[in-house]
Amino acid sequence: MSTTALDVARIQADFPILRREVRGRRLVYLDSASSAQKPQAVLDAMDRVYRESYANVHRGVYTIAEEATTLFEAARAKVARFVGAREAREIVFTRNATEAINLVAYSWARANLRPGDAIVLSLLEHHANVVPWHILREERGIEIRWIPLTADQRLDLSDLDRLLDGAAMLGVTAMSNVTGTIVDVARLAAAARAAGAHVLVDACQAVPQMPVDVTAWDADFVAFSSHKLLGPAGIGALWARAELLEAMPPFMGGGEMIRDVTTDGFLTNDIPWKFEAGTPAIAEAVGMGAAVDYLDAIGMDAVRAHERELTRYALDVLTDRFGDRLRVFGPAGADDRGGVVSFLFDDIHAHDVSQVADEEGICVRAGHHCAKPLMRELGVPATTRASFGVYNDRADVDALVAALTKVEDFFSI
Amino acid sequence: MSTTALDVARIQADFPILRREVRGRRLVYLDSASSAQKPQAVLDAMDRVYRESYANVHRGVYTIAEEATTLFEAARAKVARFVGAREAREIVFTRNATEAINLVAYSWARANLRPGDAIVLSLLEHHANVVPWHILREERGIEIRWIPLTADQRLDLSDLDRLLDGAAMLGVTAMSNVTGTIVDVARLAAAARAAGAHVLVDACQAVPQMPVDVTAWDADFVAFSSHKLLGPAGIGALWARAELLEAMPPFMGGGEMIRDVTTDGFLTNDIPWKFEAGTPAIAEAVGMGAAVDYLDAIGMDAVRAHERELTRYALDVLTDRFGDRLRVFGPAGADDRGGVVSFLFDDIHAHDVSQVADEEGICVRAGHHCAKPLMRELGVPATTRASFGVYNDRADVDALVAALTKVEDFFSI
Amino acid sequence: MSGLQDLYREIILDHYRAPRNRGELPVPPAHKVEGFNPLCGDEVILYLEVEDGMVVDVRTSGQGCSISQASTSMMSAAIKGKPVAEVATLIRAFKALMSIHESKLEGADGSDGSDAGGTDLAGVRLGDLEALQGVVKFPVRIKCATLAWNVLQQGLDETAV
Amino acid sequence: MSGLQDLYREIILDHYRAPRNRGELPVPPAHKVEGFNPLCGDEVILYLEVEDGMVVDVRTSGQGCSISQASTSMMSAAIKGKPVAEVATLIRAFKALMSIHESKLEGADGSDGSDAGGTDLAGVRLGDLEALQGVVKFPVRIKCATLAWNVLQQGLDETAV
Ligand SMILES: Cc1ncc(COP(=O)(O)O)c(C=O)c1O
Ligand SMILES: Cc1ncc(COP(=O)(O)O)c(C=O)c1O
Repeated sequence: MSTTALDVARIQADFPILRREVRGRRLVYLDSASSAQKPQAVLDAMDRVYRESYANVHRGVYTIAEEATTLFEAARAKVARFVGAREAREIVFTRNATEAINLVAYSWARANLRPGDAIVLSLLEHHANVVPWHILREERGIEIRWIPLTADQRLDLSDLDRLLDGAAMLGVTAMSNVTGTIVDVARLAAAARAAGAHVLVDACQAVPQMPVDVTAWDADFVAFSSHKLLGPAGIGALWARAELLEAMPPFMGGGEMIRDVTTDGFLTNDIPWKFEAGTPAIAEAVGMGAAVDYLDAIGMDAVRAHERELTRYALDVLTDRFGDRLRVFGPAGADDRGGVVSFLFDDIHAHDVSQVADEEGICVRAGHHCAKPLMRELGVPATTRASFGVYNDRADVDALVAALTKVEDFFSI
Repeated sequence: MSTTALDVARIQADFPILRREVRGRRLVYLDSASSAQKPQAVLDAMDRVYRESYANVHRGVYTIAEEATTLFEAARAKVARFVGAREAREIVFTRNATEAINLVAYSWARANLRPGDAIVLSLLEHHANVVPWHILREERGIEIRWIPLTADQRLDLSDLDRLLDGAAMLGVTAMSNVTGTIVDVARLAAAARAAGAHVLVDACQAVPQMPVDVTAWDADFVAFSSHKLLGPAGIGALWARAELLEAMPPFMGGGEMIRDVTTDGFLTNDIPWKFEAGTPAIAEAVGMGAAVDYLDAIGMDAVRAHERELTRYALDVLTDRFGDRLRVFGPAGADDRGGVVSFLFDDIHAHDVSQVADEEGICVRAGHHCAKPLMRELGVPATTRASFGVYNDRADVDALVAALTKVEDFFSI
Repeated sequence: MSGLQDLYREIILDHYRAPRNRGELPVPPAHKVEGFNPLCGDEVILYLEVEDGMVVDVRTSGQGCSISQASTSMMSAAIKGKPVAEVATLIRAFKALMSIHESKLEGADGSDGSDAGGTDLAGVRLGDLEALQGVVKFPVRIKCATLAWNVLQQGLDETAV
Repeated sequence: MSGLQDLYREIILDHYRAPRNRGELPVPPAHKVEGFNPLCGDEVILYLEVEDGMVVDVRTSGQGCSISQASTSMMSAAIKGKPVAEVATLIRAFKALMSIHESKLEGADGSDGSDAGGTDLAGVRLGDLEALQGVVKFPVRIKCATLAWNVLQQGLDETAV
């Protein structure tokens, strides 16, 4: 059934939830951009921690504490390697990408930005890379400048130099979770650096879908989540250059992040622990490590090829079948977009599309996808979104097309 | 073997890790105050989410997203009921108790405290309830006042009125993780209220060990972690009165915590979601819910009785066997302390005690227990700490005594 | 598709396709109030003209799914020309219709804010609105159905001040 | 207890029970430097008297476990009266002894900060210090063994300025 770069049938067998049925139909999961399903290897890795080696980390000298610590730090090293970090200590574990970006806003930005300083964001950004800056703007009086979009929702860089002029930071997504637009991060980072601005990349969608090398990007901060990466929710990461992390003030205070505490003050621990206050998500870190191992074994080039082929197939069949009645957002070619297809279907609201699709066992997202500035730009309150993971194949896209036919029938009665 | 209030043998069978051996010896886990082990029911609840109903929450209209959301919010309701909250929306899920306290520091305190305002803390506090206030002090110039200790490490309240005079907040642990001291929270909260101060309770150790009723305490904020409560790490909770949460500004920005976002600003969502930016720890919340179900089934009165009996037994046999060579910190009677026994053993450093104990399969903590101000007060750099969970019995205490005999032999050669 | 037929009753699709009372009213004398569903972006805008304790006129705008738009339309038809006191009862009755399942979704045990439980609403006639009852089987959609009513409540609270 | 005998060699216990060079030195001329193990609270304080590129005298204080205190004592004995350049080599050699396992614990792949790998340390004689080699089998304790050496490094860096 699949003619993509991956042996999808074999991969599907690794994901227990795909054996589930919804109302007698097989589950067709097309919402990986929201959160991905987990392979058995990830569930086993976490289960093993709890059954064999669970203890708090960095604290005990006894055997299982040492095992837990070793597993936890080995996971950090795996994640570091997976995104091309130079050193494991450049990876700070957070709850999710959102916290990673807030960490930058609370620690680096509050220490470095003054009233009137400008931050450049794009209109593609997810709320995670918008609201922390709104909060900072209200608190500090910084300015937010917006990179506009072209008609097919790429970044319109014609005015980039002016936007970056005097800016303190550029915050940009590497791939839109709504339109799938892939952003040329290295080019933008170079322009920002030339203008003297720091660079924050929201790589939440990019890391699961394509090879990412933070060092080659030459960014300052890169945020991503485990749960979109076939790993558990509850853990994510901020990558940042070691010198930057070392210079930044701490964010949250508590155990683990200190070297010493008295009644008069405290000294911070070394990075990355300086930013990891309290007991971390231990099994989840190990699960995230297992997830990048799983993706490494497939190979991120193959994952990217798979996403591209499936997206091209989806764009083709949707247009063939529905023509103008289905309006897809984002770049027309699959080369410039990740495995995300957002669309309007006739004048049927996304909620209604998704509800009827669910009746067929198909999981698609309906809503603003946490990107309301972008939705306003698109002039729509909501879209329906299908997004693809390594476990999806052409049969899944065909199932979506069949479901959309039913949606059409249902609402034209 | 056990003569405590619980059927410990049956409980032990619920904890897979207790079947593990370390170097041929059964695992004797005496570090629950650092992090507790997890029963099968908790592991199953999380596994079921991943195998049957995993999806992002609050976002999709499809079946598994609805199931995930229902499970997630049902877990919130369970946790709320477990600690006596009036409404589920008074529970904000955080990563851990540390983040819960930092949330209060970043949101409530930064909105309400002015330079010169005073916060009253006790010398029993864990770093989680010290360092956030040091950070705020450096940033805002607030004052920190310390409640001193009696010779047996209870709070010395003789000067309480003066300490609370004009104070904006009282931050106090309900139970020390080092000395086991149980604090009369209701009494302190009443005094603080009378003085016009808000009340933050660090209930990280209390919630797993005794019945807690936040409404009866009449506090403003109560922080605790799942991982000490037989639940997974990666999730914790802040309870706060609904009116307070509603009045507080948001902490982290991102998806989920908004009602609307434009390029010019944002509106916050209702509580508790206003404080839950980004994808939460979904399976972990469900696991925390399963953990409180497990404890509910045992009954927290029985848990407390068990902790008290085991602590009394431990205090008795340790004194009987080692006399003055072993110095236990904290109140002498088991009625005034939770299941935590911290001690010095001869002049043998805690690390060395714990290392030799590990050889016997015994897990005890050695170190400052993230309470360095208290350690300075005790005049020691580190203690050895044994702490008890529902799965411990007298045989475990006896094993510790036997191990300490070996420690003695080893270091007196 | 029996579940779906339950959700999308004919009368709901009718209100969705031909919404009643669409439009605007001059402000003042009308009062304008708007609300969002934070999870999906649906938006309801109400123009309420309240005079002498009567909702003398109402217009609606905004955008959203069939359920939120049908609920808005049905609500507007149900309250137009009604005394404010009667509208308040209607709001409570409608929310009671939705509440068991809403509070289930919220994870609360029915005690979270809704005061409908303790009030005798047996006599209230919901008429067409009862068609929305099928929504309770789809917990995520309850917020679509209640959005307009929350906005209405807010509008009445504001005009009462 | 074979693992334990490996960790707690007789010479280590001897240095622990009878630490060499305990005490203080007047500051100045001596330089005082201290360090903590953030995880367990162990503390090492060094007084270093450096003159003409020689560590002419050293005293130690602080508190900690047998490994950290023995390592401190053995280090003090090993560096006293040695040229700073030789001490620097000794630090690198000692850290190399500890490094494979330390970086394993840290989760890095051996490339994290330690520059010992690339340097030829074959000729360096560690003497008694080699007794600490057993520590590498107990990764958590490596920080106990290296604490004094990190403090020493910091002290030499500061006196060199
Ligand atoms: C009394 C007390 N407060 C706070 C904490 C911090 O808990 P967590 O690490 O789960 O944030 C702990 C646990 O170490 C504790 O014992
Ligand atoms: C582009 C992008 N950025 C940030 C986020 C936020 O991720 P999380 O919810 O894991 O913090 C998401 C996911 O929703 C996303 O797609």
